[in-house]
Amino acid sequence: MTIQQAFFSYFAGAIVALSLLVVTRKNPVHSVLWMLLLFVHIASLYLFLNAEFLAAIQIIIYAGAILVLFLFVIMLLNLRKEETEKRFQGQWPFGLAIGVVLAVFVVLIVGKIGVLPELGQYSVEAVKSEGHIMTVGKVLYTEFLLPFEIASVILLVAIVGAVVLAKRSLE
Amino acid sequence: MLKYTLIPLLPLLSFIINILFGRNFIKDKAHWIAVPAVAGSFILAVSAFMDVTAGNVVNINIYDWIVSGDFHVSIGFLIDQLTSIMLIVVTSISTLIFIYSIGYMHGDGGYYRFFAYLSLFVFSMLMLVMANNFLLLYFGWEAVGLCSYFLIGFWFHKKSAADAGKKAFIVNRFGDFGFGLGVILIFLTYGSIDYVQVFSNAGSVVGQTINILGTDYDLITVICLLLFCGAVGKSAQLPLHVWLPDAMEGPTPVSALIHAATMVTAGVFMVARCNPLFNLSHTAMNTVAIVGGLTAIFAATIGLVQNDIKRVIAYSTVSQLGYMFLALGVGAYSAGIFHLYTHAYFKALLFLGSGSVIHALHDEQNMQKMGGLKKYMPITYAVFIIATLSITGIPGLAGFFSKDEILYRAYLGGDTGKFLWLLGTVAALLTSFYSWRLIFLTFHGKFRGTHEQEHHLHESPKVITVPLMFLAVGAIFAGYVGIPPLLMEHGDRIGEFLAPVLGHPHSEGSHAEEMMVMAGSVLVALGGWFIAYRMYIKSPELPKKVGEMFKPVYNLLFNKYYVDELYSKTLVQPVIKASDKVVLGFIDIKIIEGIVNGVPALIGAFSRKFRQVQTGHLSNYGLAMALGALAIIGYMIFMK
Amino acid sequence: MVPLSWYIVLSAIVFSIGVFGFLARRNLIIVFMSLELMLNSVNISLAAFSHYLQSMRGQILVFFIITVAAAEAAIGLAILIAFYRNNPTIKVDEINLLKG
Amino acid sequence: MENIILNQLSYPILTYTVFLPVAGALLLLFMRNAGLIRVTTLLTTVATFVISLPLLTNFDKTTYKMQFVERHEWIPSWGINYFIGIDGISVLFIFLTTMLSVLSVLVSWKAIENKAKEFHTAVLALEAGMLGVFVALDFFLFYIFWEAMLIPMFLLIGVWGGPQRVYAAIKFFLYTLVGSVLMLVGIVVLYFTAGGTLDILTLSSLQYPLQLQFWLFLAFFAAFAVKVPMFPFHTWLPDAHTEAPTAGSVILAGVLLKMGAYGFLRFSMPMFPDATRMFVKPIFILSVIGIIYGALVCLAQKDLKRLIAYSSVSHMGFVTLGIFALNAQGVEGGILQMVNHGIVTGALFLMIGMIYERTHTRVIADYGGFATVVPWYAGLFIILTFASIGLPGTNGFIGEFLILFGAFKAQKLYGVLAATGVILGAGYMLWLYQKVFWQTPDPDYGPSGRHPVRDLDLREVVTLAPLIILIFWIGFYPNVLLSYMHASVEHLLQDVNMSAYAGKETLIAQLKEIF
Repeated sequence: MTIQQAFFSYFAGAIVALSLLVVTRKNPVHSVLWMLLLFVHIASLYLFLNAEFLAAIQIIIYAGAILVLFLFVIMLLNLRKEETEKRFQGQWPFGLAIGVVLAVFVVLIVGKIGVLPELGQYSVEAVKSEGHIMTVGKVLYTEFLLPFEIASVILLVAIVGAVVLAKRSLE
Repeated sequence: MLKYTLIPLLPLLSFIINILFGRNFIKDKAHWIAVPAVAGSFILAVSAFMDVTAGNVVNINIYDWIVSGDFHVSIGFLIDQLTSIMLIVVTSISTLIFIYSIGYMHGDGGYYRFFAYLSLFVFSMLMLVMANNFLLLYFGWEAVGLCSYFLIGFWFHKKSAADAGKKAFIVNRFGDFGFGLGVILIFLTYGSIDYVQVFSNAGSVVGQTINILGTDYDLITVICLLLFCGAVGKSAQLPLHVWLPDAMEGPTPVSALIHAATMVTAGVFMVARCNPLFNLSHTAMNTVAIVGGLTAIFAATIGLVQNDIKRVIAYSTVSQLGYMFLALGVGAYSAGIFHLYTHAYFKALLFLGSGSVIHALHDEQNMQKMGGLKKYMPITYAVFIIATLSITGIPGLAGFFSKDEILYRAYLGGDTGKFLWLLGTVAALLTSFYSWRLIFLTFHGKFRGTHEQEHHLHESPKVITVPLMFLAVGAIFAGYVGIPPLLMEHGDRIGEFLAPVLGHPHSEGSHAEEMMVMAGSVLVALGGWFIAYRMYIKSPELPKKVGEMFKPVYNLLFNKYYVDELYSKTLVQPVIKASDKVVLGFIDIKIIEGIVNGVPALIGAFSRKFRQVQTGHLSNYGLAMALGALAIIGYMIFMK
Repeated sequence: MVPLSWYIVLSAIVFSIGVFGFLARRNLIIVFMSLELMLNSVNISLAAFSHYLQSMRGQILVFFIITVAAAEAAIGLAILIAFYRNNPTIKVDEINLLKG
Repeated sequence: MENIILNQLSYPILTYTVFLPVAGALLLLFMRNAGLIRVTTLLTTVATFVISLPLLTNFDKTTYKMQFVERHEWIPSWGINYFIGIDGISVLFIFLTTMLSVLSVLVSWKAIENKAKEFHTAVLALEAGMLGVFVALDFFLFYIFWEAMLIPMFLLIGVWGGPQRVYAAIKFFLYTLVGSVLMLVGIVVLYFTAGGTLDILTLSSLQYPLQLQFWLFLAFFAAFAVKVPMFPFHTWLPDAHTEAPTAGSVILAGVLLKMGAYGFLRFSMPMFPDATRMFVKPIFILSVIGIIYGALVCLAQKDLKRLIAYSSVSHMGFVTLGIFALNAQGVEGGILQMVNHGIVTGALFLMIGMIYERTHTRVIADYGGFATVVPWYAGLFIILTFASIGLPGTNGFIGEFLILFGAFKAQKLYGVLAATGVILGAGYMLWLYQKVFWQTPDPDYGPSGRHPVRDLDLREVVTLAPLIILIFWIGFYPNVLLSYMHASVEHLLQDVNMSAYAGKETLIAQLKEIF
């Protein structure tokens, strides 16, 4: 086992463990905190994949924005009595079964992967020579300009929608 | 041409003017339009008659009425000997009755309406007799039925009048149903419905058959019987006679004009008109004769015991119409038409006379509440006597000649003929009896009504009695156009006149036979008078005793053989019940609506169950989705 | 080198955990978080593919997924609040407004 | 195309006729004042009527070809054209539609207080839809009009109807829709069979295998039989008629019911002649059942409008009987009877609407003696009664006689059975007349009573007068209408009676093949 594999094994194990913690904790605040840790680990994994910018985004947006939103909502709703009640629904065994089967299925699919497509032009060296942000930016603003703009519109809509929905009344 | 067109058109104009403006403008001056119109028709009819006697038979088409494929029919007139006689009868009696109505209907709220309907009737009747094809005949046929409906129901606020009008129309529809099919069948057989073409080709289809429900029947017989259906309805023969007595709910002039003199004889006219067809079918002829004979005696027996003065006359009419059919059935067409013609006068006279009586008694029609009227109403009494003498067949009066002719022709008609002659003679006896009974009950003895009524008894005004006198003249002298050869050589002028259309009677008998028949009919006429005299003048308590003695028979006759009840129980009620309970209540509401509403209800019920799959729980949906995804992935992995 | 399949197996496992959480938890907020978890697992595999195929597209897709995730979280939580205001519960099995 | 005559006139008359009501309806959208809306609608319908008159006067009666044809490409990639024209069968219905539309606006003058604008818009839209159905010569266009027509009618019943209006409207809509969806399937099949054309004339000139004809006939039958309505698909009719406002009933009876029979004539018979001949017997049976059944149900009715509605079932039974007699008299009688029924039943509904405005009851037993209360009304009603019965001299007679003639010629037994319907017809109509108009009136309705009922006013007489005149005109001179049909009907019958599978034996053999 190379050092890389060892590191990967650590992160992978941590990610799985943290995921389990996230979905099993009774107190949602705990879940959020475990999730924060989880996101940090995932960001590290991105670094493994030479995607530094992605890692940064992962931390900033997920950990910084989304999770904080969750935290806000939890506090806003002030769900004290939730902690005393059952955390799983009646159908949780089914959920478990489906999760396990799904994992097995995906692993089976991985076993079936045969030929990979041709390699692209963005080898590790190419990205390193230009810088990751530069590379991403070039692709995003040329090839994916239209989806990028649409994404911005989606965000706008989401902002408006969120405001409208969360306001007490429209008048 | 215009002249002939004007004959029916004048009454039509009178109708249109009266019905449109009568209510608001003309009101009680309606007769100023109607009487001149119909009198004008009469004059034109006389002139048309002259033309025909001069040998000008008219057959004109005015315009194409219906054209469709090979079917083609015009509105057109045929004025031949038969038509011209009918024209005279219709217009002359109409004119008299119109004048009579001025007095009789005076002060009635629907005065203008009455004259409008009467005018329409005259128009329709004229169209009926003047038609030159079967469809136009059918037009007139239905139109007179319509007028009859209006006029029977003239006093529509009375339920009985309203019912009677409706009954008359619907019963007639049964007959017209056959008539209409007959017309269609004639076209399909001969390719035309013009009289001239049909009659000239009549013989070309002898021996052809028509298949009805798997059985073959003689084509001409079927055609004739279908046509005769119409005649049975319109002329109130068995078994469709039920409407005519009820039709007496209408004003008396209507009874006289429509239900005695003209409309009800349309059937006789039609059969006579179709004689080239009927001559070809022995079966049809026998049917006509037997139906006629049976009706004659059947109606006469009912007439024996009725108490309503108009109903007695009505049954008498049915009976006399039976005579006419009897004549037609034995092939004596001209005798039938001759009787039609004389009957029109004396029967109209009887009705108008009874109208005069009813008028005097303020709408009392029950003879049991009359009596002794001869000293109050001498003119009415006199004309009644004349009419009765005429109808019973006393020699010298109109009825004698025509009735005698019929009985004689029947007598010559072989075995069936003898039987029919017997029926006719018995009916003559009964006729004589009930006619005299009517006279005795009404005019003789003591007045049996209220003092109030007695106080107001008076002879009717001139406008009523003058037409009566004219008709009385007709009732006496109308017969002299048909004096039997036995009494006068070439005396049967009407028979000879009609011969081009109706042909000559087939059989000739000896003078002795003719004498015997004649003597027989005179004898029964006197016999009837004698019995009636014994029962109602000599010993007025006798009728009651006889009635007691033959209670069941009396009840049977008094209730008109329960025919109305029979129809009501077996036909009318079941149809109405069935349509309410079975057709509407069961088939429509239960079955069809059940299916129509049931299918959606079923779908709805299923959906109500099925929608519970939608639990509303997010995780259930998620579960279903995940399972679906698994299934797809599983398929991709294991099946590919 | 870490083989590509390792990443994918990791991604699969995390995704399955997400699915389990989504299907099993009662708390609506945690259900949302399970959703985020699933998205993240997908992101892992996308980034991995991008790396191994030397293509940028996978990463671009991750960007968009993050964008959509943010929007989804914002809207979803707003709905949650709006709903909670009318019907004070966020337990999934107590919410069945769409019941047929 | 050899079987069309391009528009003889200098302007597109059919387009004008069909779309003028649409223009009027659009105009209404800018108005607020109810009186102005009424006047505009009336003017629009009158103008449409006037514009449609040259169709009658310039009509070439000697040819069966489509006349006044307009033809423009519409969606060329699917072979769809804007293709309209009329022949001797449809020209009368154009006339009937434009005339009845005017009258139905007149009769709604006072009756519709609520949502007048929407009501009149619906009436105009309905008129356009109906006219479109009769002129369309492209299936796509036809189907659009066919369905578009349903919507305003649905609204008329559902919004301005009686107490049960929603039920009646939905029933009407679903019933018709189920039928027309099957027809749509038929049209699609035809489209692909004929190789991508929706041109009705082209489709009519092709020959289809018998098996296909059989199924397509059934598919079209579903749509048309519901519309006619033939027994046993008639139960939407009484509800729709009873609940609809007067104008709705008039148009429903006068025009909408004609669409089914028109469909048989325009599509089923020329396109599927062999199937048509196969189905003569079943349709005869259904027609006769319809005639007698409708009449019997009438005898048991307690509601004025329901009675007239069921009498429509009976009368339309005559129409289908005549059409499927497949001879000149039957078909011409059938078409004439459709026009007659439109006139007479339309007028009856008009009159019932008028009296309902006064008494607010439709229960027959509530009436009685009205001949004294409203004599003019009673006088006009009796004309309609006898026209409905089919008395000679009225238009009803001509139609019924020709139909019975045709039916008798084709199949004696059914002719005879159908004729019994004539007796029953007299029964229920006279019964109705007696109950409503004869005997003694309720003093409440008299001039000094609590609810005095006034006689017809000028507007109402004007509304009825054209129909009454037509009744007698057609009754005494039916050739005025019959002459339009001769050429077209003759050509149609040629189509039906001459085809690939002529001969009974072959038909029976083919029939066995199908099952």
